Amino acid sequence: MKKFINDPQHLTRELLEGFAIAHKDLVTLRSEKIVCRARPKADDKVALVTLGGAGHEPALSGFVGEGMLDYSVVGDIFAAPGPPKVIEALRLAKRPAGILFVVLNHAGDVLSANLAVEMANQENIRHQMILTHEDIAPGANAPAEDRRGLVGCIPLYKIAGAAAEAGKSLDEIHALASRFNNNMATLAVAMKTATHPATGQAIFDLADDEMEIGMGQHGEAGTGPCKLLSADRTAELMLGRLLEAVKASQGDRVLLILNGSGATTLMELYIVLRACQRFLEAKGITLAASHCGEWLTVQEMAGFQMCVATMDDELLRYWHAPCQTPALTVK
Amino acid sequence: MKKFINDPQHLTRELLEGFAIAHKDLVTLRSEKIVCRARPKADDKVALVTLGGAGHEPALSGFVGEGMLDYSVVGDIFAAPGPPKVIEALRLAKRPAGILFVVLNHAGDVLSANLAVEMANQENIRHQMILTHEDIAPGANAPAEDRRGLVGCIPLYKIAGAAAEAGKSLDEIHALASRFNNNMATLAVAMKTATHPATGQAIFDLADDEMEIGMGQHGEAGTGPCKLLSADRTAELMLGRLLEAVKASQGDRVLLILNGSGATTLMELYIVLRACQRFLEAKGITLAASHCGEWLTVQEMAGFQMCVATMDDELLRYWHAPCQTPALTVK
Amino acid sequence: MTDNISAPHFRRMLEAARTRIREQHETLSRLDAAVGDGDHGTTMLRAMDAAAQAASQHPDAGLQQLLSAAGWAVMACDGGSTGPLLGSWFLGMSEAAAGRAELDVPALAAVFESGVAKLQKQSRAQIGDKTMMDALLPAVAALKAADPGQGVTAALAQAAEAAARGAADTANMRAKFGRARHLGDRVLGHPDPGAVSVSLIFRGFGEGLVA
Amino acid sequence: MTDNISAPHFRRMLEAARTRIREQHETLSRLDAAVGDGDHGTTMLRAMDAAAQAASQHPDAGLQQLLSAAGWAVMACDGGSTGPLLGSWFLGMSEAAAGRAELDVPALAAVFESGVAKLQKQSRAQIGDKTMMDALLPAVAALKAADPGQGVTAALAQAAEAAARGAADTANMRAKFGRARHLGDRVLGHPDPGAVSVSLIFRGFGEGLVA
Ligand SMILES: Nc1ncnc2c1ncn2[C@@H]1O[C@H](COP(=O)(O)OP(=O)(O)O)[C@@H](O)[C@H]1O
Ligand SMILES: Nc1ncnc2c1ncn2[C@@H]1O[C@H](COP(=O)(O)OP(=O)(O)O)[C@@H](O)[C@H]1O
Ligand SMILES: [Mg+2]
Ligand SMILES: [Mg+2]
Ligand SMILES: [Mg+2]
Ligand SMILES: [Mg+2]
Repeated sequence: MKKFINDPQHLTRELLEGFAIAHKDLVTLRSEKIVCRARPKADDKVALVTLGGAGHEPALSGFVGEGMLDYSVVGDIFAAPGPPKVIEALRLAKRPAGILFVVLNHAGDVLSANLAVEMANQENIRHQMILTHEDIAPGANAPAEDRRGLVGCIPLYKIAGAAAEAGKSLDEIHALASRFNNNMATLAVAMKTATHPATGQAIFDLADDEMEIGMGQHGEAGTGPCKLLSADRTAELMLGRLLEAVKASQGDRVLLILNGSGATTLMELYIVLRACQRFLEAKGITLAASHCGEWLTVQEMAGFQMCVATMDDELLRYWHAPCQTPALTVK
Repeated sequence: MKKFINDPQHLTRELLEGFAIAHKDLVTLRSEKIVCRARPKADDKVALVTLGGAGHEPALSGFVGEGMLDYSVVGDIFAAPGPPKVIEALRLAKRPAGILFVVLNHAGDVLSANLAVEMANQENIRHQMILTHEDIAPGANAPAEDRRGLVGCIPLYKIAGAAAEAGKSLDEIHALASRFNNNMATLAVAMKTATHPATGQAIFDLADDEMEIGMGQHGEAGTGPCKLLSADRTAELMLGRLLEAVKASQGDRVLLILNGSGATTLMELYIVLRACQRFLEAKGITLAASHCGEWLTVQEMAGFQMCVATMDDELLRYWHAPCQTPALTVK
Repeated sequence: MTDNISAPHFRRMLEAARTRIREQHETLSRLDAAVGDGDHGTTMLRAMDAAAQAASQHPDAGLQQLLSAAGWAVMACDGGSTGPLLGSWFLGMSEAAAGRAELDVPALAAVFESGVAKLQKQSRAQIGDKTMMDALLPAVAALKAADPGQGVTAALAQAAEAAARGAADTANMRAKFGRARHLGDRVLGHPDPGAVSVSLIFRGFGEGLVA
Repeated sequence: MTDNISAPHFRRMLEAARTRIREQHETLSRLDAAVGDGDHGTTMLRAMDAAAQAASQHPDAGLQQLLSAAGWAVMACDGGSTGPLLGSWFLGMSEAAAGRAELDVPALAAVFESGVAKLQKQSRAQIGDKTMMDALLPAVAALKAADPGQGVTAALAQAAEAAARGAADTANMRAKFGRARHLGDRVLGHPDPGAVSVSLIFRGFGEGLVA
């Protein structure tokens, strides 16, 4: 395996220590795997808590900070944190205003979250949970539980976090976040595998002339391999399916996120964005906001996730609101 | 070649179009390959102009914006822009306050810059040129012309750009930038090659159990391959050489940048940063500021550049000053 | 031949199960690479290390306390799907072991059943869904069906055999849970790694008992 | 046999040189991959496309204007090191062609020399430094030394031969300029791609003339 690491057993601890050094003005570590804001949010505002495995840097903890997350509970590489750490974070976040608890739909995360929520209920920790499951790889109409939570959690943190910062109530924030959750869809494409940094094994195989649409962010299979397509064709194919899933049509405004998986360059994402913009223009849909970059990575996998959401004035206002986190600063 | 591109002939044009779409609030394109600020800087302030090949996204144009660059002239993939475009940018930037013209030491960039400067002199365009050449791969004491300009140009843009924004004179800014230029050193390490997106060829070869320290950002060789080392050992080896080059010793404060080349994950950079912090601590040197991330990439090459600079109060103040560019926002 | 199981036995059983997992963890990760994300061996190793270590850190603990410590240790080990599921199993076992110093065959079966019941609250997976349940449920059923007169060693051996058969059967199933459920027919021919782990654990339990 | 060179000849010479580069651009990039960054073929192709196209876009231009248009087109093509160097060469040639409709052998030699002089202001590379100069300087020297009575076709053929020999010689040199200079002994055995390009251009020039 060609990675700059030490003992694979200590990957998560070491990377979190480095993360805390790099961003000491913004975040601090609690009991090794809970990332908190260095300057906590006022107690009368709703807190945002999330959980997820490591190995996806900067996600998820890179979005802890003013205007986004308050607590991120980190597991191990690609593995959800256990329920004890999750309930610990919910206890830290406990406040009368309540907690929005954002969970990505992956088996381990959901199991941990459910067990933590059981305990939170026993301890009267006020919270509402929201499950992201915007992957349309199994079909836009597949049951929610079959649809994974992909990069869409990050704009959701952004929007819900801005509303929390603005002093909205837990019910209002939950309603807003749910609206965004229902407005969005994501599809991933992979070209080259990544190496699992703990096992050293490739997480999937693809032939030299193949790519796969619909792959998950741990190498879980998509709709099967297909021949390599140009940037323009890939963009049209994926965006076409996504626009259908979110039922966007002429006159609508969308947010578009192109999230690089690791080895796919920003150069490529810009080329794909250009194709998307042309596609949208032809359909009379407005590209109201966009982002190209690596927010939720899968080690050095080549590929990207395309996330589309239909937006209204309120969602756009919160999307553009200021924030300051290790991975995203908006003035 | 596994990349999301269209016709390789149009790579640069298409990526710049996408870049301009993604950051339309911050930058605009002039005559296809000159990136300018969307809201130009006041005319009575010194302008910053730079030039360089494409394929290194977000560098260099990702740093055009308030508090950093005013103009970036883009060439083709890994190829400097020709002198006509460079002189065009210098004409656009022309102002009584003058221009700081930042050039990275690579054969093509220097040739183009020199020809453009000749013309600028004929046209009485007030400017001062600064050449970055902080690569210590050929030895810290090798002649300046043998030392390449690597990621260190970016903190230089940041510091000089902040001073320009603060209304400093061209002489003051040139002196400040030169001080930083002399204070800094960079060393690169590579593990896996990248594909040249136009030719489809690998830009270098390394065996499965080898890495190479000192490699340039286009695959130019370093000090020869060596066996893979752990993150901690790599950090110590590189940082040791860099601290010696910048003559940092107990009580000094340093800026440390870990710039991922493409396929090396943020996870790894954090693990390396942690090792660097320990190494500095043992030497009594303060880590005054740091950055981990992909600023100047080499397509999907695995590896990173480590840049170290000794800092004083003034340099740190400008480093921390606000800026707003596609690739870096400081509040 | 051991007739009844007390806390020291269970400590040795956990130890032996851990050894089995350690030997096979690379195989388990490879199995997971075919149907999931390739980390199941690493995770199981972490989980069983945590369980065995917790047990050995409570040398004077009774059955309930021992199983509870193991359960929480597994819960805390950041074990993806495996952690909460396996942790729940141990915690459910712990609840049924309350007030008991020794377990004969029917009591052991009841303890395992209680563990499975707790696990099922999280899992919702049924027989045939290609999960660890396909090894666990047959194992517990075998334990319940075992002739109490044979003693626990023989009963556990039958459970381990049932688990192994159940795990092997998962190769012919499509997945309804976990990361594998997205793969459709592509998982056919590959056994479920979680089920294989459970069969290794039961084999280890048996070995720990006779050791 | 052509005796004197006028603008239409030069247009055909550029065209033929472009064809040679187009045929060999993959080889040139491979050569550059060994000593530089692997893009020299792509860049040369872009540069010679630009030069030939500029020349063809000025069908009525005289020698000076033709060479000037070609030079600026090459300068503008974002050609890394190659663009400014090759561009300067053409621009220097253009300067010496001022006021001339035709070039005989000595005049052609003078024009090429003027190009080299302009190039050298940018390059500072000497013979033996493993750059395009190692092909260019011998080619121009051969042109100067050629018997004017033989005519330009023969003289250009001698220049092309000298360029090819010079390019081949670079294989035994260490590099003092360009990206290759960082490589020390590792470039031994590999010819300089820029020098090979220059030899291809001279070969093309000769072919364009007789075509
Ligand atoms: N809902 C569930 N019920 C029972 N077992 C499950 C369930 N979800 C997943 N599993 C088991 O977990 C195993 C995968 O575990 P592991 O690879 O450690 O976790 P992850 O899926 O988080 O990577 C599967 O092989 C399956 O046996
Ligand atoms: N200072 C110089 N003088 C003459 N030729 C040079 C000089 N620097 C580089 N070259 C030539 O340029 C060639 C490389 O060109 P190319 O690969 O197109 O540009 P780059 O080096 O920017 O990638 C070298 O092979 C060499 O012949
Ligand atoms: Mg996992
Ligand atoms: Mg080049
Ligand atoms: Mg797994
Ligand atoms: Mg080159």
